Amino acid sequence: MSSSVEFDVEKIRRDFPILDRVIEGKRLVYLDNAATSQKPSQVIKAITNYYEQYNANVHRGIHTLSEEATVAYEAVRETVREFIGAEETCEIIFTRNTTEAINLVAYSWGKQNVLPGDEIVLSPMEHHSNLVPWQQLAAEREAKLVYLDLTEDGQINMETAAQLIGPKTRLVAITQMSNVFGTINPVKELAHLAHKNNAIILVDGAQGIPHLKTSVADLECDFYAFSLHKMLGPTGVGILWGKKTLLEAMPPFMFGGDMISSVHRDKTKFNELPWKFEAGTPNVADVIASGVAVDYLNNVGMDNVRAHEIAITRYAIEKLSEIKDIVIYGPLDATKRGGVVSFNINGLHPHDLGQILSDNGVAIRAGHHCCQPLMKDLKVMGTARASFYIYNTLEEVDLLLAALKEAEKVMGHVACR
Amino acid sequence: MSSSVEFDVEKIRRDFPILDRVIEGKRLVYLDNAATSQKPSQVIKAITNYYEQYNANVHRGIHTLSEEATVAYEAVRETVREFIGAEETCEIIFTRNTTEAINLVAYSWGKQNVLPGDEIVLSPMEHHSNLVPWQQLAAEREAKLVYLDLTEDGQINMETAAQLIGPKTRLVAITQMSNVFGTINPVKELAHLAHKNNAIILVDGAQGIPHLKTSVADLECDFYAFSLHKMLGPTGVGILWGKKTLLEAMPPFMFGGDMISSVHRDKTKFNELPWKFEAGTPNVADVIASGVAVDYLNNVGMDNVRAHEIAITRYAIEKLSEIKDIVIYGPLDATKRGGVVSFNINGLHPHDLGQILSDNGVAIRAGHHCCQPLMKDLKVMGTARASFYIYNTLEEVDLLLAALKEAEKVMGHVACR
Amino acid sequence: MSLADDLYRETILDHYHNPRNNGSIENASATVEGVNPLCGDELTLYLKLTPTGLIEDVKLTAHGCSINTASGSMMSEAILGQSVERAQEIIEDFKTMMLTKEDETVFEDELEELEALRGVKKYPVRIKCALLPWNTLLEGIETARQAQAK
Amino acid sequence: MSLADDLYRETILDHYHNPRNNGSIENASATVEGVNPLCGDELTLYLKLTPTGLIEDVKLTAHGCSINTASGSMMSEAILGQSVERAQEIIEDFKTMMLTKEDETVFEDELEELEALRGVKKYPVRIKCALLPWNTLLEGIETARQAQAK
Ligand SMILES: Cc1ncc(COP(=O)(O)O)c(C=O)c1O
Ligand SMILES: Cc1ncc(COP(=O)(O)O)c(C=O)c1O
Repeated sequence: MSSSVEFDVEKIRRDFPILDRVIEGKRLVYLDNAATSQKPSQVIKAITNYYEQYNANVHRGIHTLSEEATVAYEAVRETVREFIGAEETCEIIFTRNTTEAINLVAYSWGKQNVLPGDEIVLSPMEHHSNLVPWQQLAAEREAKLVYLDLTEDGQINMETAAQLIGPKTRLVAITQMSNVFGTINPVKELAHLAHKNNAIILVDGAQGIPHLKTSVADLECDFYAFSLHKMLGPTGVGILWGKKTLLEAMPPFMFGGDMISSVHRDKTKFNELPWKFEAGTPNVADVIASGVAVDYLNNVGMDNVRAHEIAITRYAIEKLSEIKDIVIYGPLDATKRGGVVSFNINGLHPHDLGQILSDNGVAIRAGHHCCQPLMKDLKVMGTARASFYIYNTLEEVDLLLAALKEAEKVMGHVACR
Repeated sequence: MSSSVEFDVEKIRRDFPILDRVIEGKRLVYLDNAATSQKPSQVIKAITNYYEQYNANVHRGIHTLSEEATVAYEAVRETVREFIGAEETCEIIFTRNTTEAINLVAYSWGKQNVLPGDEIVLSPMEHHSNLVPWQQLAAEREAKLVYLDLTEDGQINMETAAQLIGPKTRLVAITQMSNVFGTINPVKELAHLAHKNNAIILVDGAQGIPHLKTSVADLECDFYAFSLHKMLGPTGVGILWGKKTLLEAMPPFMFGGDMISSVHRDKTKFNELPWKFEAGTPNVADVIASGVAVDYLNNVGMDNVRAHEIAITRYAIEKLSEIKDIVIYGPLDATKRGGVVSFNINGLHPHDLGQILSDNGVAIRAGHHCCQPLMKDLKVMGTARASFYIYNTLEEVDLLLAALKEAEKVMGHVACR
Repeated sequence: MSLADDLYRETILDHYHNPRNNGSIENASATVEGVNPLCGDELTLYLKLTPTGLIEDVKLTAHGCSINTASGSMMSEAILGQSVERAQEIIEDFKTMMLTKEDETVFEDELEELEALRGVKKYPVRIKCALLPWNTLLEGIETARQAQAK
Repeated sequence: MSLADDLYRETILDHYHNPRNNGSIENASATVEGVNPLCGDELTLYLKLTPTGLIEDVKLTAHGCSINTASGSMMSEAILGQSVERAQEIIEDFKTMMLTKEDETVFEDELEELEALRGVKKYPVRIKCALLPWNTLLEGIETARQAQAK
């Protein structure tokens, strides 16, 4: 699966039409990849090609277009299975996004398995999508949320984790990589702690899979959720992977066409995996294009992706550190984290920073990054966040730095009131 | 909203690149529109343009791309609101498809409002998507499903309906137009019956809205669900419309990013309508393209769409009736139904028909059309179904007929064993 | 040769129009129902085994398409009188033929007819139609054996 | 003039760096919190009314961006000493300016400064930043009145 092709960022950039976009007279510098990535023309063309050549509803059609669409749609399951190192194709379930994948587990597995007094263990760096569903489930089930501790530089304190994950734990829900700190979490060790206590572990791979070579078998997790739009794919497609035995024991989540085996007026027999969890007409075009996105990453090679991101993150942290009054969050060692760099410059509100950077063509994110509890822990309203992907260059980091200087000038950089 | 432009089917056809597709040496005749419609190049280009020019995550981004994407995404709500004659933009909720829209109501409204002993009234012609969610809800809540009666030609028996909808009724769930019979149901009268009994009415508009000028205010319904992929839009977008007062009183369905107002470790305040019901990164590209699909229909004019479909349906029924041993389901008067014609030719299994038609370039659907209980009522395993849309021509009906003749020849048409 | 000819070649049509072993068995060792979830086609299979494990009788009631009906009809001929072990081998071979891309299955003389169904592979959706009787038979054998074991 | 200049024109920066009526009120008629769900920015508004319905005092504690802070600061100056009715008119005018595409709002001399915020309209996402203090004030007036009515 990994590729021997050399990594050539300029060649990659040519595949991304949006990188030619000019904003306020300046070429776009897109550093908001943790929110969503851009798409190569291969992926865009897959969508066009689908609608121009073989658009049809899948599964039940007997005509040529429907057969072609069904084959192409179902083939993506196998592509994804291989990419994430899962055992069986039927363990790959298409959802809208990571959020829906996690909600599916919370509704279906959660309602069957979480009882009063049980504990659900989270980290304080979870995205709202891997926090609010558990909070609601806990409230409904009279279960308890337990938060792990973090170290100063935004890593999970594994010593206290060994105490916090205990016999009452039913589920550990953890992000593979933080979308604020960039921290890469020790998922496998957490899986061991969970399994030792007869609990299961769900991994939020939304930030992990786009950037790290990932195998669910190696992680030893039980559920894995992610979104294609963060890894070169279109909006509207997420994946839930789960161990077959778990998925088979779970009741369906949504009900309707395609997820049934036979329907009577008063009762229904449900379909087998994976269709049991896919109700109604799926997002056919985007699922097919998602397969092309995975192919693209396979061609680049995930080892190359990671190496490039380490290089660019290291350079960015080094350069940012030179700014007066800057606070950079998360581990500073680029090999311990992904290409997401959150920071605050004292006296400059992230919103203002984000705006002025945008006026200079530089797109970063500013705010709470859907991690409000973490922001409260950090005692900030939000942070500025630059995040990198395969098409970003060191030169773009320089442009970020130049734009930050400009922002300081515009705002008349003064110490925080 | 309606247009004075004349209806020119040849001009319309030029907008649909897939209609040039050649199958087994013959030009595609696409008559599976009730499953999903084809897409005009305007819609396809809207997707390409989004990914090439301004792809970004919506709502929380402060940079130019994110602002552009957010404005374009939110503007579609207003386009849809106007198209369906709803009062408020915040009543328009984006889902994946009709199925998810109905499940949202079943989970969120249903769990709060359906109690043991309550009755949910359905028609026997409901699609699995507007049947299985209620069946499951009824089972969970110890409520009862009540089926309306149908007349011989597949219309709702309104006399018995007035008895079946009564004081125990909590909800009437009804399709605006049958995807098997083509029957257009008397939604407004059913709404009156429901409201008289303090029940509410949910309308499955999946087949209605693509073909009939529709106003939810005129229908006097409480919820309305539909899919964009059946009305020139991309796969992956559905709409739930609901009355604001109902939606406001309902708990959220899925939890995560975007649907929150503020999150604390142990509790969450939810966002206002419509975002309360949209968790995680939405299907931005396809929602934007959906707006273009609605614009396209507005340009054609829904009155023109309807007139064209009546003409083509009338012609099709007339021609099909000439076939020996054919059974055509549903009302035969083309003004009482939409452009969906289900039939069986005695001795020819619909699967075989569908296959041989496909080999002749003609795409129809064969099977139970996600209406298994109805098939049982009709005492058939399935039907063949031809369904029309704005780009279909009378000549294509002739090609359908020719292909049916061919099928009879291949199969050695014999009376049913 | 058009695809239609290919798929509906004479053998299939013959079995479709005159399905062998059509009907039911009163005192069957096993009666199982099969359903194709994609199209709703149903099928009931009756199986009678001898105490020594020979397939003494098999009958099918199907309301299926030509592929489904013909496949069931040919199957019934192929397994009637065989031992359960041999029937399982035939099922295995048939499934291999239908599910392997470039299969090299060769059926011996008296099973040759089954090869007529290879053409169905060009139509992925209909492979399920062809497999339905066979999967139902597998279940039937299982059920009959469990009944015998009691 | 660059967009940055436009948005952060001097008036806004002046109010951002030296927000007027910053702080809290001990015996406020109403204390309300406002939050911008999109970015998490928070703001506390303290309001003191006279029995006759004049705005005797107003104070804000904000941890917001420049737009948010400046908007609150200007607002506090605009409404201090006014009757509740007059304050509501001003809120109405301000919201019209911010939410109408081609608005024709004209503020009289002593409120002229508010027009500095019109530039924010070019940045749709940030309109919420500018409106937060005003919406919070509306809530504050409501709360204070209900308290007085008791
Ligand atoms: C009447 C009716 N309701 C619901 C649906 C389900 O729509 P979707 O599959 O887009 O959720 C369909 C289409 O398949 C339909 O025809
Ligand atoms: C760590 C993490 N989890 C979950 C999500 C939610 O992903 P989505 O919005 O695609 O559901 C995100 C992205 O926003 C994320 O960064």
